[in-house]
This record gives sequence, C-alpha cells and structure tokens, in this order.
Amino acid sequence: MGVTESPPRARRRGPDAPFADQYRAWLRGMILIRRFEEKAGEAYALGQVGGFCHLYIGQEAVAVGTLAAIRPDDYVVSAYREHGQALARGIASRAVMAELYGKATGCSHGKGGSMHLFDASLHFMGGHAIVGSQIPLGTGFAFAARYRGTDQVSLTYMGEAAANIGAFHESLNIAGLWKLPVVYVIENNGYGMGTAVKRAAAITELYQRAASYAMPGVEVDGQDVVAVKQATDDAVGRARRGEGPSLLEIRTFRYMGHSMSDAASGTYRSKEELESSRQRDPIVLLETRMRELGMLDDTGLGAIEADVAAEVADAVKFAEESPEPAPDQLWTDVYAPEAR
Amino acid sequence: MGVTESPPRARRRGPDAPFADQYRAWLRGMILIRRFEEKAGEAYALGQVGGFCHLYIGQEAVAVGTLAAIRPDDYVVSAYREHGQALARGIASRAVMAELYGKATGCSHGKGGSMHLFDASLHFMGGHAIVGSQIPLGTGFAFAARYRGTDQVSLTYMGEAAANIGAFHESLNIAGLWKLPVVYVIENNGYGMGTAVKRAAAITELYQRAASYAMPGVEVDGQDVVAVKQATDDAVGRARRGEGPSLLEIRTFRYMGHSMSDAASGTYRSKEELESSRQRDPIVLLETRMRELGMLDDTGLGAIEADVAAEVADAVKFAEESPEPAPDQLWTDVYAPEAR
Amino acid sequence: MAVLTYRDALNAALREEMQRDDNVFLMGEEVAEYDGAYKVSRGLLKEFGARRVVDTPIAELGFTGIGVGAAMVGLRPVIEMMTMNFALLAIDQIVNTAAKVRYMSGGQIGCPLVIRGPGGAALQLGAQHSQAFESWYANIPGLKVVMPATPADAKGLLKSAIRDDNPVIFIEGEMLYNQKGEVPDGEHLIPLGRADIKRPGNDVTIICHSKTVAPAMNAAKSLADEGVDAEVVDLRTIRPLDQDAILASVAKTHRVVVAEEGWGFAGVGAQVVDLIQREAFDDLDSPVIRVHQADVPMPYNKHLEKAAKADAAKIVAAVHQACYRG
Amino acid sequence: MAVLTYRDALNAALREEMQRDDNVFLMGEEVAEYDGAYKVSRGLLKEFGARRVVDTPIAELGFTGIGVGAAMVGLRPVIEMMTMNFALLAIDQIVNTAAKVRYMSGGQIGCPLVIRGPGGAALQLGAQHSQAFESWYANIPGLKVVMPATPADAKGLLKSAIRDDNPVIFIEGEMLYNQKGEVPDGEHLIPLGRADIKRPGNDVTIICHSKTVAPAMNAAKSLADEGVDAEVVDLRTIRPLDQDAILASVAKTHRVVVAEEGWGFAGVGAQVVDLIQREAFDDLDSPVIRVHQADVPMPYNKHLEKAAKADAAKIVAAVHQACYRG
Ligand SMILES: Cc1ncc(C[n+]2csc(CCOP(=O)(O)OP(=O)(O)O)c2C)c(N)n1
Ligand SMILES: Cc1ncc(C[n+]2csc(CCOP(=O)(O)OP(=O)(O)O)c2C)c(N)n1
Ligand SMILES: [Mg+2]
Ligand SMILES: [Mg+2]
Repeated sequence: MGVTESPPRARRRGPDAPFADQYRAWLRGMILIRRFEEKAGEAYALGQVGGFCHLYIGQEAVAVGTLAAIRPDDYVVSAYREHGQALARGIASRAVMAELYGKATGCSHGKGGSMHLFDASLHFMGGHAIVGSQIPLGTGFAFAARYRGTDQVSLTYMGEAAANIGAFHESLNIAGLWKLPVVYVIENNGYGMGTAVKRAAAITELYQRAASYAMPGVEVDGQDVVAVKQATDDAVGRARRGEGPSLLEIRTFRYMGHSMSDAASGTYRSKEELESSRQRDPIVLLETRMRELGMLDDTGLGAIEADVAAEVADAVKFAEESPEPAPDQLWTDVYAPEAR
Repeated sequence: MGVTESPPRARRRGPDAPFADQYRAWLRGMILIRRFEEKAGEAYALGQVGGFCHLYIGQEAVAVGTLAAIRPDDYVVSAYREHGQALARGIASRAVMAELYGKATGCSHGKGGSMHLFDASLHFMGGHAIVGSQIPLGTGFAFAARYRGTDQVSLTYMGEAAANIGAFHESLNIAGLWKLPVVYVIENNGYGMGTAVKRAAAITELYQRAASYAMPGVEVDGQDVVAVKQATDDAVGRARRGEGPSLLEIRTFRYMGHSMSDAASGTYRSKEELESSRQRDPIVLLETRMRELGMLDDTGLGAIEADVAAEVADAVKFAEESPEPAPDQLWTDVYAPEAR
Repeated sequence: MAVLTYRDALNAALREEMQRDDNVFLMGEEVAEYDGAYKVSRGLLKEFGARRVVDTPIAELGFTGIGVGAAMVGLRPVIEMMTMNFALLAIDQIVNTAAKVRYMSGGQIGCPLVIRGPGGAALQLGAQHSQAFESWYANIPGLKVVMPATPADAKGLLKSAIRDDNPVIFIEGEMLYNQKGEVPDGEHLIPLGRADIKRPGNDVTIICHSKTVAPAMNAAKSLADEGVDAEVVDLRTIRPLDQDAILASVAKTHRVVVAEEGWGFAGVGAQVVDLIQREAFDDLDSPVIRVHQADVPMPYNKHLEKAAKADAAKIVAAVHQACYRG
Repeated sequence: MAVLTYRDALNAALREEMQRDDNVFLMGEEVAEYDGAYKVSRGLLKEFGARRVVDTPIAELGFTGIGVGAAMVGLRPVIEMMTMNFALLAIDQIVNTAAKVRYMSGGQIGCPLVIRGPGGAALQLGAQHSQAFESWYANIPGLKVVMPATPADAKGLLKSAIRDDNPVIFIEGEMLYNQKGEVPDGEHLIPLGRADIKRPGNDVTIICHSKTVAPAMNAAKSLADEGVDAEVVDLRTIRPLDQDAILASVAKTHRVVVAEEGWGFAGVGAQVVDLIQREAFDDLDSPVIRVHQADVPMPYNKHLEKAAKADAAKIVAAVHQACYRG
C-alpha cells in the first residue's frame, strides 16, 4: 500500500483532543452511512424505494476520509453509488432518504432518485448513472475553478470498472496536460457488477495508469479512514497549489451485491471471499484504533450508535411523511425559467 | 530510438541479392507513394479530386516498412490519410487514383473517396474518417482471427493525435486483456492538424502508454524503412505466436499541410522546422544506404523513377478516362442484396 | 405450442442460432459468467463456452467497434447492450461504421451484426436510464430496427435479425422480459419488415410497437365496451417500415392513433403520420393523433413517472379525439 | 447595415458576447492557434488569450463533458465541434447530462452551454462527414436547437444562444460560411423559437431551415415565373418549434412543402407534418410533401452526391405535387 496504515501525526503527537474530535466525527460519519444504508435496503425491500439502489456498505472509509480532506467550496461528483458521499458531504440524511422515497423534500425534489442525488449549495454535483460520465464533469469543475482563478478543487469519484471506459482516458489526459486541480478517486471495490478487476483491466494496478497522464498515482488502503484522509490531503494540496491532478486508487470492498437485485455472494464471488473481505471493516478498524488510543469506550460508542439510530429513524419518518411532488412538477425544470 | 538505424541482418550477411531485391522493392514502393501523392495533389488543385485529401508525403517508410512485415491474409485498417498504406498493401495505383476521382473503377467504386479506400480482396479494411474509429475495428479483426483459430494479425494505424481519444483506451485495454493479435501503429508525424503533440498529450512519449495495457511499447525511427520493418516484424511475430498485442510509436514527418486546404508551414509550424524535418527523408535515406551497399546506382534509380512515373501517369489516365458511377448506384449498397 | 417468457424466447433464439452457425457469438457486459444483467443469456456460457459468450469490460464504444470489425470480416456478432441507453457511447461505431461500411466500400464489405438490449423505461430508473431511441436509429439508412412486443415475435424476429446480412438494432423491453406467451415449436422465423395485426377492427387503427402494444390491446378492449372496434397494428420492425400494412388498415378504418414509448418530437409516430397523410390523404376522416412520453426527461418519482408514460388511458383518450368524441 | 459573411457574423457574435461576459469562453479543436478549422474564431485568441479561447486534444467526449461541467458551475462555455459529425462521440454528455441535469437535480443545477459547428454536407466529404442530426437533438427535451441560414440570423441567434440558460445545439453550415448578407449594426439579438418569413406568398408554403433556405428561395423565384406565389418560412429554431408561424402560413396557403437537408425517416419535416395535419387538418387542400436527402449514406462521387441532396429543383417538383401539378 502506498500509504502506511498507522496515523503518523497522531502517533507523533499522541492521542490528544483535536484528533479525538476528528476521529469521533469520522467514526460517526461511517456509522451513519452504514446504518443509513441498512435502512435504505430495508425500505427498498418494502417497496418504499424504487429503481436501482446501490448500497455503500463496506466502503464508508473512502467517502468519509476523502471528504474530510476538502473544503466546503470544493466540488464533489460521483456515480450512482453515491449515498455515502452525499451523507459525508453533509446533505441531511432526511433529504437523502426523502430522495430515495421520491418525495418533494428530497435533495433532488424526488426527480432524481438514488442514482441522482444533488445539492448545489454543498457543491455536491450529483450522482451520475452512465458509467464514467461524471469523470469529464469533475474535470470541468476543476477547469472552472482555474478559469475563475479560485483555489477550489474537484473531487471526482469513480468505480474501478469505470477506469476502462473512454471518458477516463480523455479526461485524465486533458487534466494532466492542463494541470487542472482535480483529484480522481478510483474506489476499487474489486468488482464492476459481477466482473472482477482482472477480467476487465489489462493491468490491475490501476493507479499505475497515472503515468500515462503525467500525474502521480497512489494506491491507498481504503479500509483505513486515516490513510484515506492523508492520501487525499496530499492530492488536494497538490491540486490547490496549482501542481495538477492526482489519481488515487483506493482499495476497498463492497459488502453487498452490486444493487438490490444482486446477491452479495454466490454467482461471481464466494461466501468465503466475501467473509474474508469483511475482516478489515473500516468502522471496526477505526473503533479499535480509538479504543487503543483511549479515545473511545463502550459508552462513547453506544452514544454514537444511539445518536445515529435516532438520526436515521428520523430520516425515515421524515421521508415517509413528506409529500409527493405536486403533479405539475412533471413539467418543471426541463428548461430554465423564461425570465432571468 | 528503440531500434537502431542500421540493418543488422544486412550488415551481418553483407549486401547480398535477397536484400537487394527487398530494398529495391521498398524503394520503389516509397517512390511510388511520393509520386502518386504529388499527382494526387495536382489533380486536387485542378478540381479532379474533391472533398478532403490528406497526403502521405514524408511518411512513406512507415507504410512500406510495416506492410512489408505482414502476410496477404492479415488485416489492415487505417484512418483518412491512407493512400500510402493502400498502395503499399498492393491496391493498384489505377484503382486508388480512380477512387480519388470518384470513378466507378475506383477501389470503392467512387462511393468512398480519398478517406474511404477499401479492398476486401487484399484485406484492406478501409480508411476511416472519424478520428480513432478504426482502432476498435482493427481490434475486432484480431478478435475474429483468434475466434477462427487462424494466425492472422491485424495491423491498425492511427495518427498520434488519435491516441488521446477514448476509443484508443478502450481498444488497447481490451486487446491487452484478451491478448489479441493486433499491432497498433501510431504514426507520430508531430501534429494533429495544427496541434503539436505536446499541446495534446500529457506525456509525449506515447509508446509509454502501452504500460497501461500490459503490452510492449516501442519507439521506432519512422524515416528508416529498415528499422520500421524490423520493429514490425517483432510485433507481428509476437501477435502471430499468440503472445498478444504491441504498440509501435513510429516517429515520422508530414511534409505537407494537414489536408489540401492547409499550408505546409506558416501558422503552426515554421518553415525552418519543416525544412529540418525534410533532412532525413525516408527515400533518400534508403537510397543512400543502397548506394553504399552497392545495390543501386544512378541508372538503377532512374529506372525505378521512370517505371513509377509511367505507372502514375497511367493511373491518372485511367482515372480520367474511367466512367462515372451509373446514376442508379446512388441507391445500391445501402443494404445487402435481398437473396443470399 | 410452448408457453415461454419473452426472456426465454430470446434465449432460445440465441441458442438455436448459435447452434446453427459457429460464426454467431454473443458479446457484452455480464453476458457470460453473470448470465446477463437480465438473464437473457442464461446457460449460454455453459453450453457454448467463453469463446462464444464473451464478457467485456465497460467500454461500449470499444466492444461495439470490435463487434463491427468482427462482422466486417464475416463473423455474425450479437452485441448485448446492458441497456440501450449505454449505446449512446457506441453510437459513432453504429452510425458511422456499421451503417455505412457497405456503402463506402462500394458494396465490398458488409456488417452482419445485431445490437440488442432493453430500451425505453422500466420502473423508476430515472432520466438517464429511461430513454427510447428507436427513432434515432430508424433515421439512419443502412440500419434495420426491430422491436418485438411478444415472446413469439421476440424469438422469430431475433432469429431473422441474426441471419440478416445488415446491422440490426434489436430493442427489447425490460418490462417485457417476464411476459409470457405461446411460441410456435420448431424453426420459427418472422421476416423483418412485416407489421402484425394484433387485433383486427374496423373503426379506428391504433399503430404501436414494443411496450405500447399491450396498452393498445387494453385500450382496444375498453373501446370495444363503448362499441368502438379498434384495429391494433404492431409495427414490429420500425425500419424498414411496413407501409403496406399501415395503409391497408387506414384504408379500412379512416381514423388513426399512433402510440410510442419515446418522446414526440420527430419520433417514430411522426414518420408514420407523414406516411399516412401523404399516401392516404383522402382516406383520413380526422387527424392522426399521437400518444408518446411526456416531453420531459423521465422523473424518478413513481407518480410523476406514471404520468409521463404512454398508457392505455391515453390511447383511449386519443382514440376519442380521433373519433371526435373528446 | 454592414455586409458580412456568415462566418464573420458568427465571429462578431462570439467577440461581442465574450466582451460582454467573462464567463463566456470558446473551447474546441483548433479554435485558438489555428483560428478555427473554418476560421469562425479568427482573431479571438489574440483578443482574449488562451484562458478564454481553448484548444483541446481530439477528445470530443472529454472536452464536451468538461464544458458541461463548467456550465453546471456557472460558466457559459461555447463548445466548437469541428463538425457536428464528431458530436456523436460526445452525445452521451449532451443527452444524458446537459439536457437532463436541471431536471434530475430538481431545478438546482442548470447548464448554460452552446455547442456549435457545421452540420450536414459540404462537398464530396463522403458518408461519415456529411450528416444532418438536428432531428436527433430536437427529439430531446432539455435541449434547444438553432440553425441560422443567413449572416444576420447567425449573429442574432448565436448571441441569444449564448445568453440562453439552457444547452443550445447551434448548427451552422460549412457551405454557408462564405455567404454574405446585411447584418444590422449595434446590438442585434434574435429570440430563439421564432421562425422568419423569408418571402411572403399566398399559394403554397415552403418550410425550410439552414441550407435548404437558399434553394427554397430559388425555387420560389422560379415558381413565381410560373405564377405560383410561394411563401418561404425559415424555421431558424428547430426546438422550440415556432408552431404559430407555421400554422399561420398554412392557414393562408393551404398547401405545404417541407424541405430539410437530412434523411427523411423521423426527420424534422416529419414533425412539421405531424403538427400541421393535427392542428390544421381542415386547412390542408393536399398532403404535405417533403424534400430531404436521398435515403442513403452520402456518396463521394460528385454527381451521385448532387443527386442525393435536397435542391431547388426537388423543391419545385414537390410544390408541383402539392399543387397537384405533377
Ligand atoms: C456506460 C454504462 N455501461 C454500463 C452500465 C451498467 N452498469 C452500472 S454500474 C456497472 C458496474 C460499474 O462498476 P464500478 O465502476 O466498479 O463501480 P461500482 O458499482 O463497483 O461502485 C455497470 C456495468 C452503465 N450504467 N453505464
Ligand atoms: C472524432 C474526430 N474529431 C475531429 C476530426 C477532425 N480531424 C480530422 S484529422 C484530425 C487530426 C488528426 O491528427 P492525427 O491523429 O495526428 O493524424 P494525422 O492527420 O497527423 O495523420 C482532426 C482533428 C475527426 N475527423 N474526427
Ligand atoms: Mg467496482
Ligand atoms: Mg499526426
């Protein structure tokens, strides 16, 4: 792994209060995603959520660690498996759950759904459902930042299977050529639907592709939120200082099936493989580290779990009770309002 | 350069007859392209040839050297700057010139034109005018060869600017993954229209991109036909033995403008640059080598030039005198004939 | 006659054609080890092996172009698009090579290729996954466009499409895969380019295809209760369009509704209208009325989505309008 | 009024809008140092610098997506396609992001973008370089489609397109760039969505756009010699379509010909026919006749190419047919 698992700064300075706060926030963030997704899965099974629904369980450290490294005015864009990033970016769990329910109070007003979460105020520029389509978009946000002379950065997520599509190549070449402030994050969870990396990519060390685009490529342990945060810090720093883009390949695991209609194991991966992937659970890893550092005990964890449970229950209640979009909403938002 | 300029086998064995024949054939092949293209340019200026016309002058060693390395049953596909490959593959100069004239006797029966030369019998699978579009096609010919269990190879040409488009990435990744028998030839003539390589590609050593696709990447001196032949031999051998694809970056020069409507120098490259690029002319280089090896004298060269001049004059005459396609040809070849 | 699902009818067509001709192979994302995203290729990997049932990376432009290339040298690829929405990424290869290579080469090189997969909307898949592009493909000379509505048609048309020497865009429906219907036993081929009268009638013609056939049949049923005898014409093939069948029906009924799943502007229905008003101007007693998706991207919310879609009620209303009953 | 070429009118529009608004920038292949493949951007690099006139690699999907992204965060990109044929490679970004992001985001995020470049055929460029796709774009809710035929329209419409808050597909013509015409001095804006009567007349309406406007005018001239007074309606904007202007003309003339450059099947003309027969059924004295490209890929040979194209003679013949003179 390109980045060590231990948190060097924490070690150096000891388990002091600032880190405790940070770690606690990350722990809570990861637990929120986990519990939210479990509920989303239940709601889907009950028919409250429709369409395609891709859960983020197992990958929590990626969203939490990367998004901890950017500023509110930076841009974020992702694919269809974006509940985790939406929550970690700070979209209210109410608004995300309501969107899954298709309600007017959802973060896309019920028009987007699970695959199309947006929040312009948080610069959360969407979930996008055509594999790879968000890669040029994220590059475009970076282009706009540079055009305007701001030091904003664009954080652009993709699955590892998306790295085989043309949009990846075109975008990374242009970003490398123009030295755009974009951080490309490959969330390598080992599979694109039922296809293992090695059946889809001629080389499986995807971070090495960065060499074709004159940018650094870094392999990151995606189960270790601290490692993720550090690697992203480095890449964001480079981008912000005008030194150009980076490619992070963050290795993680998808505990669930590709979508709700896909079994977690069976056809294309064995129960054993799935079980072994759960051995390095991102939440357990951080929890253990915090306990070792004396930052967390059972009471503390219980409090977080209770707090999260309440938040998720509230989100579900909110989603259930929210109104459907008014029928005339079918016709709005196709074009900009006439007068401006 | 990845391959030396001197012909090791020739040096080793001395200037014996077999090499003399080969070299003479290559010299004639290059001179034929040069003189053919000069005439094509004249015919264009006279309005006999229409549309876009991209001349191959300066790059002759690439077509001749690469095509000398494959068998008649191998497949060849190129872009719109394909007169050179068409002639070197053995399409009659009459049929190529007649196609430029849009005549019924042209190799595409007047329906294709300069950018769309085809000869199915020679497995010359076309000039294609959407940048990069031939790259998946060439990969597909290799797929078909493997599917059928033959040892045919696909030679797939592209300009260096085409290496920045998505089709390049998708094709090379799949070819590397499946170990298809394809040789990708980047003809790096320094410019895509008015854009120098370094303004279009994040890394300018394009052969290095091969590393992303688990295939060898080789830089080749494209003005030295012997070097081109040798490098292609190696890559073709690999492909034929089932060892997978290769990427050759063959460095060459385009003496003329991008197309007939573009000046050879002025806007985006200086007269000096153009002049200096002409210093290592592929025809002169081989001619010199042959003279040094005692394979060629003024008489021999004169004979080749006269022979080529006669062939080109005949091709022009043939094109001029050939009939236009019958008006009903507008409607044929849209779909396959009904009965089969 | 066996009762099969539309999915299994397609599966049978693929299996039979692959058994018949070694040049036929299936390629696409998840078609092999996963048995297809929608299980249309179930069991084919097991029967035919990885040489003929080929999983690809996510690279629509690349693997479609590889299929086009393979077809240019004589193989007969069947390319599965996981959904036709993704074919937009490959559309350059479809339009610029597959559809044109025979013409550009002066007839030397053909492209016997089938590109198949579900088109149009399923349920709540949102704007990017709910699009019907048949009118685009039908705009392109060199392509054929086939859209079966029933299991029998699915099997008979897919077999014909695979045997056709031209590039065929074969659009299925995710919502149709589980539909059951009788499928003739033995070799069952339906020629491309022939519409099918799914219900004969005398008062009004409802022209439809693919997912609008079932709502058209339902509409016809409820119209029958009102005493309106509707003829339901299933186009089955969009290009070439069965002009004779359309005009024959119009000559009989004099009133027409055209229903389709996609958007209205320059949709398939517009072409049908153009044909009818031009060739049967004097036959028409009233304007041809069209039913199609609301002219908006597909919303996620289920009520809005329902309101956006063409359905039986909208077809009935259109018939009322065509019959001046509105 | 100054006399400008169509090219220079576009150039002036770009220059004025770039002067007016720093958010406007031009991006595409060869737009900067080369001054544009067709010199539409001549001098802009010199005036505005490389920040605002941006040369790209050959990567239509990539740079279009970058433009869409930039528009989503408030810039106003003008993306030049060297020709609209190449936009097929970018069509996923156009259809799936640019056209839908406002809807999918519930109105939060817009996409004020212009994609412009020459469409349709020039001379002997062959099948892959001679295609008119306006009907495809017009099929898509969320997009606007604009196609000026004259220098004045080119300038006034491009300025409006750049100021529009929606993604606008702005299709020019390589064969039009050298056409000269009077262009109003000063700020000249033409609203999108308004057709223009290029020639008033009483006997027949010829509906056309872009490259079919000039042949329609020529046809009208020769028809006048026969005593047929044709009204020439230039759509100028394909989407939104100016239905009122079309119907008003039909109400006057009762006979209609629709000419377009592209293929017929589900073309723009089909939609115009649909509108007219539906909304003006009783106004029509005869079927609407269409003129369009022969239903084949464009051949290279110049005689075949000429035979394939819509031209004045074909428009005259269509008018004869519409007037039952054939
Ligand atoms: C262009 C395109 N092709 C195919 C699909 C169908 N599809 C959706 S997700 C997916 C797998 C993507 O895998 P990966 O990029 O690794 O992301 P993950 O799902 O693992 O997060 C596929 C094939 C699509 N949405 N878009
Ligand atoms: C997809 C696409 N974009 C743009 C063009 C216009 N175009 C034709 S050739 C060319 C330059 C290609 O350069 P390169 O690949 O280096 O080949 P060369 O012309 O030097 O042989 C461009 C931009 C095109 N034909 N296709
Ligand atoms: Mg994955
Ligand atoms: Mg070049």
